[in-house]
Amino acid sequence: MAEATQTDFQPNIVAFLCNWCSYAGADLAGTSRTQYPSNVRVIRVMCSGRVNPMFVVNALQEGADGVLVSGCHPGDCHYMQGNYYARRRFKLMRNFLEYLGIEPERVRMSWVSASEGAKWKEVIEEVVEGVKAVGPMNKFQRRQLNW
Amino acid sequence: MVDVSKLRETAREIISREDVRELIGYRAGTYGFRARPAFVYDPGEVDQLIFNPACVNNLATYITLEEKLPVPRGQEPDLRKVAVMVKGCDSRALVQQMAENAYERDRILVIGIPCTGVVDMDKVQARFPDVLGPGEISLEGDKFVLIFDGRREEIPKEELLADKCKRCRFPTPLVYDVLLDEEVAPFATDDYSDVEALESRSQDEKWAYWEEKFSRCIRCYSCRNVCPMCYCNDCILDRLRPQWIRRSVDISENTAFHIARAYHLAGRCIQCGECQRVCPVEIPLMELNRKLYKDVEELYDFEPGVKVDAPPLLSSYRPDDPEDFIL
Amino acid sequence: MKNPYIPYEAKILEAWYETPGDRCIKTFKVTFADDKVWETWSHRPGQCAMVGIPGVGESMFCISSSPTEKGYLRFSIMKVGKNTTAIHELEAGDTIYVRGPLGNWFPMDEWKGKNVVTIGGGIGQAPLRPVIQYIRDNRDDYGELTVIYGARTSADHCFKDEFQDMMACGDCCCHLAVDVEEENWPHFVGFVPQLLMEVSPSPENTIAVTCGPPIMIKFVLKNLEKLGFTPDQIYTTLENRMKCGIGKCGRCNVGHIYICKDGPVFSYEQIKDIPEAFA
Amino acid sequence: MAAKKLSKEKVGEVLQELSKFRLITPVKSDDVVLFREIADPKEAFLEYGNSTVPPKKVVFPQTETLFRFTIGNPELREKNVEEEGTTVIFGLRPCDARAMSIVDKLFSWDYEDPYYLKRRELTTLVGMTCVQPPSINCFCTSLQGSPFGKDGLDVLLVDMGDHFLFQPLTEKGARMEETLASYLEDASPGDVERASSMEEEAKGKIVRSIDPQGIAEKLPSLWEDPLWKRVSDACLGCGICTFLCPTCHCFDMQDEVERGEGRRARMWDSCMFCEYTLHASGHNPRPTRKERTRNRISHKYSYYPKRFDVIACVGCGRCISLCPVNIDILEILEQVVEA
Repeated sequence: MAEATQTDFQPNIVAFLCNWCSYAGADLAGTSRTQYPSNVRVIRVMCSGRVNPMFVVNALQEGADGVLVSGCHPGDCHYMQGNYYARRRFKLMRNFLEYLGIEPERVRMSWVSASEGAKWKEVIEEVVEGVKAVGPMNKFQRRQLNW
Repeated sequence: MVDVSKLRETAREIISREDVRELIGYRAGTYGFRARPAFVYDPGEVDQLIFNPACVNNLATYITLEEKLPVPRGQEPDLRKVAVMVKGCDSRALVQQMAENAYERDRILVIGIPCTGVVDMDKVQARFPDVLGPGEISLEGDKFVLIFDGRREEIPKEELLADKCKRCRFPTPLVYDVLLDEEVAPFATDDYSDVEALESRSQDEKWAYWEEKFSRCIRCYSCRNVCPMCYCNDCILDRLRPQWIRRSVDISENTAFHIARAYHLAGRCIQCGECQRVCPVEIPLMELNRKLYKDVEELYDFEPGVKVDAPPLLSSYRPDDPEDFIL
Repeated sequence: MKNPYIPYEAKILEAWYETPGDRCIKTFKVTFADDKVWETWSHRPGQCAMVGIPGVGESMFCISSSPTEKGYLRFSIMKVGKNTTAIHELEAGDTIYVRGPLGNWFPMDEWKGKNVVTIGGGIGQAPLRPVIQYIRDNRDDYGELTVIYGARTSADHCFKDEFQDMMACGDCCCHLAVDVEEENWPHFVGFVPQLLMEVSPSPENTIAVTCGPPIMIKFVLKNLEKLGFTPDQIYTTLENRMKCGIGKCGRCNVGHIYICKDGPVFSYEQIKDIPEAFA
Repeated sequence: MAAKKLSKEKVGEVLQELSKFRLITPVKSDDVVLFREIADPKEAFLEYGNSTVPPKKVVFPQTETLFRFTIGNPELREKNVEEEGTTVIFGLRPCDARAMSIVDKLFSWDYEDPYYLKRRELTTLVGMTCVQPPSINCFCTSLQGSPFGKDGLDVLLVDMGDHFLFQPLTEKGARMEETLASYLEDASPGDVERASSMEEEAKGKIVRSIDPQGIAEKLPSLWEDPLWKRVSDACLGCGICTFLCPTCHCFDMQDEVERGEGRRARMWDSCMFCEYTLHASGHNPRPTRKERTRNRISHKYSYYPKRFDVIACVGCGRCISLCPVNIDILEILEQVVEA
C-alpha cells in the first residue's frame, strides 16, 4: 500500500527560474521537444538573486512538495553577482530547513544556462525523483489546518 | 566584580556631560532577585544603578528600539549621545549594529562591563519561589551568593549560570569607551554539541521536536522585540502588503514565523540569548539561531558582531563559496 | 438576532472618481443583493458601515448618503491602504459586502428648527453630506443651512456637481475654498478655519458640524468658540482604526469611549475633556 | 447544593468519564503548563501552580474563524460553534474563571458576540483552589478575588489534602454533579468549615497587594504625568502582558484565502503593538510605548470599570512574572496612587 502511494504520488514542484539563463534553458528543452516530468510549475524571475528565501517557505506552506531555484552558472549572471548571493541564501535556508525536519530533497538549486535544455531535463528528473522519494510535504502546509 | 560606587561615579560623570542625553543601565527589580533596565537622565538618579549577576538584559536593544517622533517644525533633533552599559555578549550587538550602519559610533557612549556570567533567572526563581525580596546575588569564586530576608545561601555557579554563559567566548566587551573593571579572560568554549545532537536525529524526529515547540508559540513577538538585531522599521511580520506571514496562529504560520525570524538573523545573531530568555512558552530559540551561527561559521568562516567593518554576510559572497548542493 | 459579524452582499450600481491622484477618492453607490434587507435596514445621517471584500478585509466608512435617498447607499472612499485599494478596483456590477449600520448618528430630530452650519475639509465632507442632504430633503424642518467646504485644490473637492447645484438652487448658503491660489477660482482662497471666520455664522440657535483632518478641526473648534459657539452647539465625528465595529475588538477607544459604538458622532461637550480624542 | 467529597484517587476516573465531552485540562508541554484538549486522562497535569497561557483561549481562541467563503461565490458560511460540543475545563484557577466572568460583560454588551457567548454556554468550568499561591506575584485578594474564589466557576474543587471538596455552584455545576454522581461521596460535616479556615490561611499567603480604591477616578487626571514615560522606558512593546492576561480581549480581524477557499478570522491582538492603532494614512494616535502603556493600565483600571463596574484585572500576576524587563503593574499602580 505504502509502495503504491509512493509511485502514485505526483509532487508539486515550484521552480523559480531566472529570466536570462534557466528560463531560456527550460524554454529550449520545450522547443526541442525534450520530454521531462510535468510536475514543475515555473515562476519566472529576473534573477535567482531576486528570490526571497521566504518564497520557499511560502511555497511549502501553500502546497508545494518541493522548490527549485535555478539561475545562471557562476560568473554568467546577467547582473554580475545575483546568483552568488542566491547561492549563500539557499545553502543556509536548505540546511536550516533540514534542521527543522524538512527533507533537503525539497529545496533544490541548480545552474542551468540558456543552452542547457538537456541539463534542465536532468535537473527536473532528479528533483522530481528526490521529492517522490521523500513523499508528500505534510509538515506545515496550510491545507492541513482545520479552519 | 564591578564596584558599584565606581559604576555610579562613572555614570554620574557621563550623565553630567552636555553631549549625553541618557544613560541606560541596571537597577534593582520589583520582586525576588530581579534586576531591570534603568534609564537615567539626571545625575541625581545614578544612585539606583547596580550591576550584579542578575543583570541579564541586553541593553543594546534600546539603542535601536527608540521610537522617534517627528521633530516639530522649528526645533532641532536631539543628537546627544546615549550611554549604555554592556556586558561582553551585549557589546557584540553594538558591534553588529554598527557594522550594519544602524547608527554612527559617536552616537553612543559605551560603558563596558567585563562579565563573569549572569544567572538564569528561571533557575533562581525555581529554587526560591517565595522570595519577595529584594534579594541580592553576587558571584564569589565559583559560587553564587544569594542574600535575602536576612539569609545567605551559596549555590555552585554551575547550577544557576545561564546556558549562554557556559559557552561564552567574549566575557569582556569588544567595544567600549569606559571599562568598569579588569578584563576577564574567556572561561568557556563552544562545541555546538547541542546543535549537533539535534542535527543527527531523523527528519521526522526533528520535526516532531519542533512541531511541539512551535505549537506553543503565541506570537507575542517578544523574541523579536527584545532582539538587538531586530530593528527594521518595517518588519515583515507586520507587513500587510504583501503579507508574508499571516496573523493567524497555527502550526503553519508559526513555523514560517520562526523560520523567518531565525533566518533574518543569519550572520547577524550574536548569541546574547535574549530571545530564548524572554520566551514565555520556552521555545528554545537559541537552538535555531545557533544552527545558523554554526553553519555560517563553518561554510563562510564568518562570525557576526566582532568586527565593525565586516561586510554583511548575505550581501557579500566569495566566488568559491560551497556549492556542493547545487545541481 | 443576526450575527453582527456577517456582512450583507451588495451590488455596486455606479462608481465614479471624485478626485484624482495617489490618494484619490471614489464614490460607490450600492444596493443590497437581496431586496429584503431594505425592509430591516434603517440608517441615520452620520452612521457608518463596514465595507469590504471577503478575501481582502473590511474597513469602516461613513455612509455618505442620507436615509432620504432611497434604494441605495453611498460610500466615498479614499485610496490609502490594502482594503481601500482593493475596493477602488471595483466597478458598477461588482459585488461588495456591507455590514451595518454601525455607530450613532447626528441628532437630526433635536436640531429641528435650528440653523445648521457644516464645516468640512477634504474627505471630511463625506459624513457631512448626509446631514446636508437630509436637511435639504426636509427643508421646512430646519432653519438656515450654511455649507463651508475646502480642500487643497479645486480638483481635490469632493461632490463638485452637488456643490454647483447647491450654489445654484438657493436652499442653502454654500462657501468653498482652496488652500492655494489657482486660476479661474472664483471663491475663497485660504484654509477652512479662515473661511469660517470670513463667513462668520451667528451662534444664535445654530448647530455647527465639522469634519476634516485633525489639524483643521483643531482650528475650526477654536474659531467656533471665538464666534460664540458653546461646546454643546458643536458636533464632530472621530475616527480610529477599527476592526469589529461593534465595541468588542478594543482598538478604537479614546479614553473609555469606543468610537465605533459610542460614536462616531460626538458633541464637543462630550469629548473636550478627553485628551486622546484629538491625538 | 450540597458539597460532596471527591477522593483524589478517583480523579483519573472522573477525567475518563468527562472525556466523553471536549475535555480541557492543564497539560505539560516540556516545562510549560498550558491548557489543552486531552484524549487520555494521563495527560492531565493537575499538580501545577498556574498555566502560562490562561484558559481564556478555550472560550476565546487565539485564532477563530468567523465565516468561510469560496472565492467567486457570494455565499458566506457562518462558523457553527455548536459543533465544538459540550466542553469541560477541568482544574483551572479561580482567578482565571473570574476573568471570564469579567470578559463576559464586554462580549455581551450591546451587540452580543455569538461566538464567545455560545462557547461560554457550552463550557463548564471546574476550578481548583490555590492552597499555595502559584506565584509570588499573585494579588487576587486585592481585587475581590480569592484563592478559593467562586466567581465564574460552575464547580469548585477545594483541595483538602487527600481529597477534594466538590462544591457545585451553578446549574451547570449541578449537572456536573449528576454526571459524576458515582464518583462522589458525601462530604464529612467538618470539611466545609475546614475549607473556610483554609481559605483564610491561603489568603494570608499572598504577599503582594494594591488598594484599587480611587485609582479609576485618578487615572484620567494623570494623563500628562511624567510617570508614564518613566514606567514605559524599558518596555519592549511585545505582547506578553496582554496575550497572557486572562482579561485582555482585544482582537484583530483578517481575511485569509487558501487555494480559493477563504475565511474571515479574528485573532488576539495587543494594544502594546505599534500597528494596533496605526491608521492606513500613516497617522498613529498612540505613537510610542508611553501612550500604549498608559492605555493598557487605564483600560484595565479606569475605562473598563467606568463602563462595566469592574476592574479588568484579576491579580493573577502573569504580566509581572513574565515581563522580560520587569515592568510591574503593581509598581505602576503604586506610582499612580502616590502621584
